[in-house]
Parts: sequence; structure tokens; C-alpha cells
Amino acid sequence: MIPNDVKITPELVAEHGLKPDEYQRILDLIGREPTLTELGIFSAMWNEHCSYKSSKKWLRTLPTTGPRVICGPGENAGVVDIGDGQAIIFKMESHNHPSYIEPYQGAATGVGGILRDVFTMGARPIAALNALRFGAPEHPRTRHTVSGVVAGVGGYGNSFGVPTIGGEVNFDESYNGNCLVNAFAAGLADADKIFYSQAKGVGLPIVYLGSKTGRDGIHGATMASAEFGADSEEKRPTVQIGDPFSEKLLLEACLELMASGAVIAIQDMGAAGLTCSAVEMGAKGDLGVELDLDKVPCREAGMTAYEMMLSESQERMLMVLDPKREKDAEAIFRKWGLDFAIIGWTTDDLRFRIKQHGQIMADLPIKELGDQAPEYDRPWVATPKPAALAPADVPAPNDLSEVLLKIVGSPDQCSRRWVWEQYDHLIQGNTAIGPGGDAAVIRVGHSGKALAFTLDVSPRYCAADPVEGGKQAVAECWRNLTAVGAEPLAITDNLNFGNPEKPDIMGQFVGCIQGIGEACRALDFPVVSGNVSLYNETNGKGILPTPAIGGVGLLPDMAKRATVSFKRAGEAIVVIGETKGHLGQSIYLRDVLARREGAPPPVDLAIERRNGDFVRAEIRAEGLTAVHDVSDGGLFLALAEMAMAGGIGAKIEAPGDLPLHAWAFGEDQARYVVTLPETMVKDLLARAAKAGVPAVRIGATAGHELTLDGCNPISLQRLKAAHEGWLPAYMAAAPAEAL
Amino acid sequence: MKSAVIVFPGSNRERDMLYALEKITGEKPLPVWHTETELPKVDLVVLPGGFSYGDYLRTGAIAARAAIMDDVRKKADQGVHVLGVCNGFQILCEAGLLPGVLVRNNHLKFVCKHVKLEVANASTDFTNKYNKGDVWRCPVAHGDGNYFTDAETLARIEGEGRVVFRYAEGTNPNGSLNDIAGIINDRGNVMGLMPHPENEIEPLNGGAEGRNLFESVLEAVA
Amino acid sequence: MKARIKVMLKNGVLDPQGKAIEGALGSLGFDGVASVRQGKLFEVELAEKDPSKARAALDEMSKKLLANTVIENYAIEFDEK
Amino acid sequence: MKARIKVMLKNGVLDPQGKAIEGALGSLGFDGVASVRQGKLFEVELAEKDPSKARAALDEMSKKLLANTVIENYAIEFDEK
Ligand SMILES: Nc1ncnc2c1ncn2[C@@H]1O[C@H](COP(=O)(O)OP(=O)(O)O)[C@@H](O)[C@H]1O
Ligand SMILES: [Mg+2]
Repeated sequence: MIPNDVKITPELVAEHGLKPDEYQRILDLIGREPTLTELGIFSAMWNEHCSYKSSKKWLRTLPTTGPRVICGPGENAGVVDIGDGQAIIFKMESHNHPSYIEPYQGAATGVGGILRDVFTMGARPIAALNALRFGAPEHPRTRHTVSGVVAGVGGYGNSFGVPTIGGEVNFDESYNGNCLVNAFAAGLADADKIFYSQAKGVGLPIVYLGSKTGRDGIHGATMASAEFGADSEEKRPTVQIGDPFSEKLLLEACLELMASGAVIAIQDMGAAGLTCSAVEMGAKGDLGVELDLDKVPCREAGMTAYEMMLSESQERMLMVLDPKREKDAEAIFRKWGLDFAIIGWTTDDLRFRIKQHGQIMADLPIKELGDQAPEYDRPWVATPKPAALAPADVPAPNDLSEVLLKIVGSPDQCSRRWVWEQYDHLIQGNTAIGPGGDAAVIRVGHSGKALAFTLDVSPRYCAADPVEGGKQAVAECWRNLTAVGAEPLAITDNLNFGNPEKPDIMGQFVGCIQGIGEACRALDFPVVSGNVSLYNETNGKGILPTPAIGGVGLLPDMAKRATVSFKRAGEAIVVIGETKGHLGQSIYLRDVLARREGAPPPVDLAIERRNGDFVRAEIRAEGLTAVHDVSDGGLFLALAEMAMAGGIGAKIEAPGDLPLHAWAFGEDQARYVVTLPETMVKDLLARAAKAGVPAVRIGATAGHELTLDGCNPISLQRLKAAHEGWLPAYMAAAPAEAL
Repeated sequence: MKSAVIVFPGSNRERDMLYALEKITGEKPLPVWHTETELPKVDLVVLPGGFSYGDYLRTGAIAARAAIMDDVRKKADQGVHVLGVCNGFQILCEAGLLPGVLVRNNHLKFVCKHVKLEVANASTDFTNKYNKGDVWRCPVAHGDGNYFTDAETLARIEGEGRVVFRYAEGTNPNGSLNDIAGIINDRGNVMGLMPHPENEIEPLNGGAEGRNLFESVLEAVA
Repeated sequence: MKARIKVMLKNGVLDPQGKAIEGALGSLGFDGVASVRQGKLFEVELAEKDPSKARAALDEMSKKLLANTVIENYAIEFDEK
Repeated sequence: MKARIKVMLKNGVLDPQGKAIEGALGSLGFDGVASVRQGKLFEVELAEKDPSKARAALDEMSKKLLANTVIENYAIEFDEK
């Protein structure tokens, strides 16, 4: 056992991830050498993951308010008004490093953490999504990581009982040593019954709820902020184990307790467990906190104060309770078989005081622990703007149909069915559109209302031009919500980047945030929550900048929703939005020509909005039979996806003013493919012209082949075999995750 | 029809079941907590889907020994209808109310998708609204749905027409023996099935043929 | 008192996990694996000090909960003192 | 040659299964169960006849597949001949 009064050496400081000047700041703040427990507390509170010291300056530039925003960033999750006295509460969070070390448990506890963030605020979770990024398929560790992460996401969410309805899966060598696991959760609550973490009132009991504390994940928060090196194997024992069963009990117990009116403030224990949660509750309420660690339910004997304060055991909560209701509260927790213990009190002296065995183990100024965390304005250099790729510089293939087959069966564009069939996407019985479409749609109550959810980002665009890439991620998210007929409400973001101490990486971060902010403002799409994950590097090599955007949209009348599948033969196919044949940074360029060049497609936010508003209005007027947005892989891939989903082919005539391959695979933004009865095309085009929205009829649905004028027809059967085949075949070579 | 839905720690499709029962029977079903020792007077007792006790040890094992299960056994003996769906089916097997056991899916992965179910016996109280040979779409969502029993028991339940539903058209999602998706006890009042008829009851679900199952019981007890 | 209970599937009972592991070992290049069966192992710590009483209790626990005797066999072992 | 591989969670690693079983034993009326930890047991039949080669192979298998060495320990035992 390490004594609390151990001499604090520079090595010890460094091991805690604190820089010498940061340590000096601690000495200045408290006027003495910290105890070991205190050093641990500072290291937890001041690491990148909890303090946002490199990112805060830039996060402040994001728009976070709007007429529907009830609570923006700063709480466990964002809260948005969806009418009828209801609110949707949502957030996204990364669990990248733990998932690389132990894919199953890392991903599982990531899901558990984000679910807790949502139900801590009083919401019953109704949807989960996950954005996953893995190394190159041929990298020896990729299969193992995919198999474990997917099983872990499913293992937790399925048992907990939330439908997992969407997300993203990508492969790229930049994630070889550092996968990304970004978990999103959303929950539903009454708008006037939201619970916050701010403690109120002096001398009130602080109650510990849930599972017992063990030595899990000590140093977890610090690990999540440290760059990976070859010694990452050494960090293994810090892995936390998830217990979805306990989490489900915790959910039911918390919701029951909240309904009883006994809860004054509540905070889940996530990163840096007891430390972060207690400090946050006190500091927000301008109160001190005193904890008696002898009262903390422990799983293991002989835990030190240091260990208890830094443990990241899962499925735990901290609450400030109305003292008159203590007995009722305890009865509820006992009924659900969970631990319940009063472990401390709020005080009026603004100190964070930790006692164990009658001794003071830590005594720190509570506000400063949070507010006085270092904040850096890190040097950054803007990513040089790439020159746009000249169309003449992108050779045409011999056979467009073969290229399409290759693309539909490629690692990044193939069907993700293998993944989402391992997720219970139907539980709760409200899934109106499940995984596989543009956005998933979940019914809300029985008034006809529904919510749409999607996660999006194209890291290759962000790498080429962070500002445009940031804009594009938000625009694509907005477009996906629009494509099902939803009004986009707000987003959460999960900003995954490399080492911010490198000016070029910091430049990527700054650029992406600029682009995200610009798009959010232009589209009235505020950021209500999010998470930053930095130091995603292995041996000095950073990941592609990956700011994942999670969007939520509202459908007032779920009956008027659109899906991607062709519905019947003989319908007209119309492209909304202008096709210019932009091939820079396209999938065609990368996956067929093996080139990563040029500028990504420019995003014109006014056009994005105009085209999207037009499509949404048409969906709501019930004028369209199928809708799909155009993104990776361009028009030809969008058409193929619609055909495969509906089991109906199409005959397409490309307008002759562009080289065919640019027309087919260009990734111009703000576009949608829609279908409708032929008799209604004229009116649609007239309405589009009136709204200033480019729209052009490009063909009709027909038969069981996809035929692009001048190319070989491709049977749906071949397309489907390629599309559905790749992932199962790839994963068949991996042993299934023994659960 | 009066019905009760037993809630175990870790049950998670009880709300789906409560909703379906109310929608179809027009009467609010009664949730019953696992520590109760007596069921209310009802016509149908349902053990819902989920991960009771986290599916730890064996699926359904710990729930099968819950306090309420003695009365479930008693009511079953008295002829009350008992339906176990997914985890409920696993619990009924562990409790000895149905023969056999549900083991890990043959591919070892959790699977959630729509399968085709063939009605193998349409003359039970749970299936009289179907026709024998009907094939309908229904979702599954489980990690342990692979029905197994010894050859003798298998021959017996097959011979007695106690296999009620089978996975059809090559949609067996778990390796289940003889494509078995649901079975019934010898008396015909206790049925278990892996698929989720409660999630296939209205247009939102893309199909509503799960209703027939509940409507069959409704008619049988009328 | 510390004891171990081993629970194995009876012969003839399908063992999907064991079979999958067999397959996986094969594809990992391990030859000559004739069969794999997966079972469970429980380490139980008991207050009871009397070995024969402890064994009786463990036997009860196994029958009532730890093993599904329709498909599984169990064996009780005590830690060598 | 027949061998057994025992896989148990490392000390200090949360064992939700063990915890749930402990609880269930308690409510079934078994008193004095201080703790339950659940592990896995693999019975492997090998063609290999040489014990030291067999052990080396089993060691590899355990590391590569049977045990998750991040959170689990394993031990190899041979059947007493
Ligand atoms: N990229 C971001 N954009 C907007 N808000 C963010 C971002 N990153 C973090 N936040 C907000 O900062 C607060 C603290 O985040 P975090 O520490 O991840 O939450 P938690 O403590 O619940 O895990 C949250 O309210 C979160 O929504
Ligand atoms: Mg939180």
C-alpha cells in the first residue's frame, strides 16, 4: 500500500501526466506539497479528458443556443425541446483507448457510460448509435478489434434494453494502432423533469448508489489522454469491466427515485469516478464537499484513498438527496438490489475534503480544481488548402459497372448488416426506420411524432481541408435527417484528433471546429453536447481528423417519412441539387485509383439548406416515394443502394454535359435522389424551378438490373452479393468473440 | 382477458409486452415483481424477454428459481395459460415447465433480424388464429436461442405435435434442432418461443401477424 | 473453506462454443486438436469448516442452481490444504 | 492426450456473473457463501503425445484464443494417466 504522505518527486508528477508547470500551478494554488491522493485528484481533474485544457478555447466558439435548446454543453448531456412537454436528451462520448486495449470491455463500458450520462438527467434511453473506426482490413489486429468492439457494443446495449439503431463503420490505416469507438445515446424525458448535477443546500447528504468500488480503471482517465506507445500492453490492468445488468437496475432505480421527488442533484461516475463527480456537483453549486471514504461500498479490501478517488468502477452514481426522503430512497435502491450509502455532506466552505480512517487524505479548494485547470492556447498552423483536382486529371475507367461493383463491395461502402444484426435494433417496439437507411427513426409516444438520429463525418475530407471537412460533416448529418423527412434540431459532436501539442494537428482541430461552427450557424443546428478525444496517435502518427457529428431531428408526423428503397417499377428518378462531378478526395479516386488528392467537395451552406428544405417539404406533402442523400461514392452508389434496398432496378440516362465517370462518382454536396410517379414529375420540377432548386429527371425504376446508359447492365443479384458479401467474408476469418 | 407480466431484474422487453397485451386485449395487464409469491387471478401469465439476471450463469437459470415461479408452476398445473417469450422461454425450460434447453447460437453471436415462422401446429390455444403451414414474418433478438434436447424427448414432442413454430425458408437464425422456434407443454397451456410476436403487431413494425398469437389466447380463454 | 465446482456438458449434448473453438483453433493453425468442450468452473468460498457438511451444501447448490442436471454434470473439488 | 485449461478472471477484476450467482445462492437460502467467482474450463483432446510439446501448444492456444489475458489468468492441467 502506498502511503498518502509519500514524497512527490518529479517522476511521480510525470507519471500522473502533469507537466512541471502544471505542478507548479498546483503548488501555487495550495501553498504546500500535495499528498499523494491530492496529486491523483489533480491529475484526474486536470488531464485533457476532464479539463478540456487544449480544446476549451475553441469549443467556446461553437453555437450552443437556439429556441429549442433547454440545456446546452456543461451538463451530462444536452437537452432539446421536442414539443408536447417532452425533451430529448443526448450526447456522444469516445472510448477509444480502452477499446483498443480490450475491444469487448472497452466498447461495452463506453456504451454504459453514455447511457448513464443520459439517464442521469432523468431520461429513459430510447436510442443508441455508434461511430466505429478501425485500422486497415489487412492489419493483423483489425479483425480482432472489430469482432470485440461490435460484440461489446451489442453485449451492453442489448442487455440494457436500448435499441442500437445506427452509426458508422470505417477502415483506414491511420486507425491501425488506435481505433475509435464513439457511442451516442438519446433518452426521452418530460421537459419539466430534468435532473442536473448542481448541488443545492448546505449539510445535505451525498449518497453513493449502484455497484461497489473496486480497483478498476485506476489511471483510466489519464490513460485516455496519453499517447499510445509500444508499452501500451503494460497499461492493461486498468481495463474496466461492464455490467449491463447492474446498469439496467440502476436505470430503473434512478428513474423511480427521481419520480419520487427525493433527488436534488445527481451525477454519474464516469471518467475519474468519485473525484470528478463530487467536485462537479459541489463546484457547480458553490458548495464544499466532504467525503468519508470509510462509508464507500468497496468490492476489495484495503483500498487506499488514492485508489477510491481514482477508481473507474462502472455503474455508479452520486446524488444529493432531500434528507427527509432518505429512507424512501434507500428502500428503492434495496428493492433493485443496489448499494446505497451516505458517504458525505455538502459544506459551506468550498473545500473538497476527503477523510479515511479518521484522517484527512485530501483538502483542496473545490472551485479551483475545476475552474483553475490549465487552459492552453496551443500553437497551431492551418492545413494548407489543397488545389482542386482538375477533372482531366482523373482518368475514366473502362467499365463503370465493374467500378460500381467494386465500390459496393469495398470495406467502407459495403453493407454493415453483419454489425447491426448483432445489435437489438427493435427492442422497445418503436423502430420506424432501423439501421441501413439515411437516418434511423424512432416513434415517440402515440401522437404520431418521431425522432430521427444519425452519425456522420468523412475523415478524408477533414484531413484534406479541415474547415470544409468540418462543414461537410455537419451538412451531411443535416442532410441525412432531412432525407427521412425530419427537421434537424441539434447535434452532439465527438472530436477525435491526434496530439494537440503538434501545431499541424492543432490546426486540424481548429479548422474542423471553425467549419462545424459555421455550418451549425448557417443551418440553425446548435451543438448541445459533445466530447473531445485527443492524443489519438500511435508511435507518433496521428489518426485522420475525425469529428463525428451526431444529429437529432424531429418528425411531427411519422406517417410522412421517407426511406431509401425503390418502391415500385415505372417510377421517375429525379436528382435534386446540382451535379458538377467533383472527384477530389472521392471514393472513386481513393478506392479505385488509389489516390488521395485534391480538395474535398466544397460545401455551400445556403444551397444545402435550400435544397434540403425543398426535399423535406416534398416528403411532408407526401409527394416522394423514396429519398436518399448522395454522399460517399456519388450518384451511382446512391442509386445502387436504393435499388438493392427495394429489390427493383433502374434505367438511367446521364445528361451528356459531364464525363460519365465524374457524373456517376462525383461527390458534390447538397444532393438527393428521389422517386415519384411519372405523372407527378412535371409539377415537381416546376416547384423546384420556382424554389431555385436544381432538379433533373435521370431515369426510371425498372426490372432487376441497374443500367446506366452506355454501360453494361448489372443485375441486382450481383450487386447484392458484392454488397452483402464483404464484411461477413472478412470476419469469417476471425474467431467469434466468446462471450 | 386478464393478463400478468412477470418482471425479473434484467427483464427488458416487459414494456413491449405490456403495450402489446393492452393494445390487443383492451385490458391493462398487471406487472408482477419477481419477489411476489402469488400471481393475481388472470387468464394469461407472460414471462417477457430480456436478460434476467444479466443472463449470467445460464440464460433463465436464476430467474427460474425466483420466488414467483412456485406460483407460476401451480397456476400452470391448474390450467392457466403461460407464455414465455425469448428469455421467458429460456426461463420456462430452466424451470422444467417445458422440455429441453436453449443454448448459445451456433455462430456464437447475438442476432436481431426478421425470420420466417411456419405454424407447425395451429390447433393450440396460442395458434388457433393461424392456419397450419402459415408462414409469417417475426423478429428475433437473442444470443441463446439454439433449442436442444435429447433424441428421445425430441421424438416425443415432434410426435405429439408440440413443436408449434418452426423457422421457415432457411431462416433458422441459431442452429436450433429441427428449426424449432417454439414448443408447448403436453397439456397445451404453457408455450415458449424465441421470436418476439409482441414486436410484430402494428404497421410501424412492418407486419402485424404477431397479433394472431395473442388473439388466439384471447379466444381460447373467452 | 474454498471449493471448486466443475460443470461440464454431458456427452451428446450440443456444445456450440466448444465446436466453434475447435474450428477457430484449426483456422489459427493449431493442428491435431481432436475436440474441445467448454465448461464452467466456480470458485466458492464457504464459511462452513466441516468438509462433509461443506460438500453436502455444495452438492445442493450444484443441483439447485449451478448446474442444469438435464444437460450438465458437475464435480466438486476442495482446495488441497 | 487430454488436457484441461482453467480460465479465471484476474484478482480484482469485476466478476458480474459471480456476483449474481452469489446473490441467487443467498436468496435460495444458502448461507455462509462468502464469494463466488465464475471461470471457464476447456477440455481439449490433442493428437500430440509429447507432454512438453502439448503444453507448449496449449499455452499458445490459451494466449491466442481461450483466455483473454488482459483480464484473465489461465492454468493448464493434464489428466492424471
Ligand atoms: N466537442 C464538444 N462540443 C460541445 N460540448 C462539448 C464538447 N466536448 C465536451 N462538451 C461538453 O462538455 C461537458 C463535459 O464533457 P465530458 O467531460 O465528456 O462529460 P462527462 O463528464 O459527462 O463525461 C459536457 O457537457 C459535454 O457535452
Ligand atoms: Mg457524465
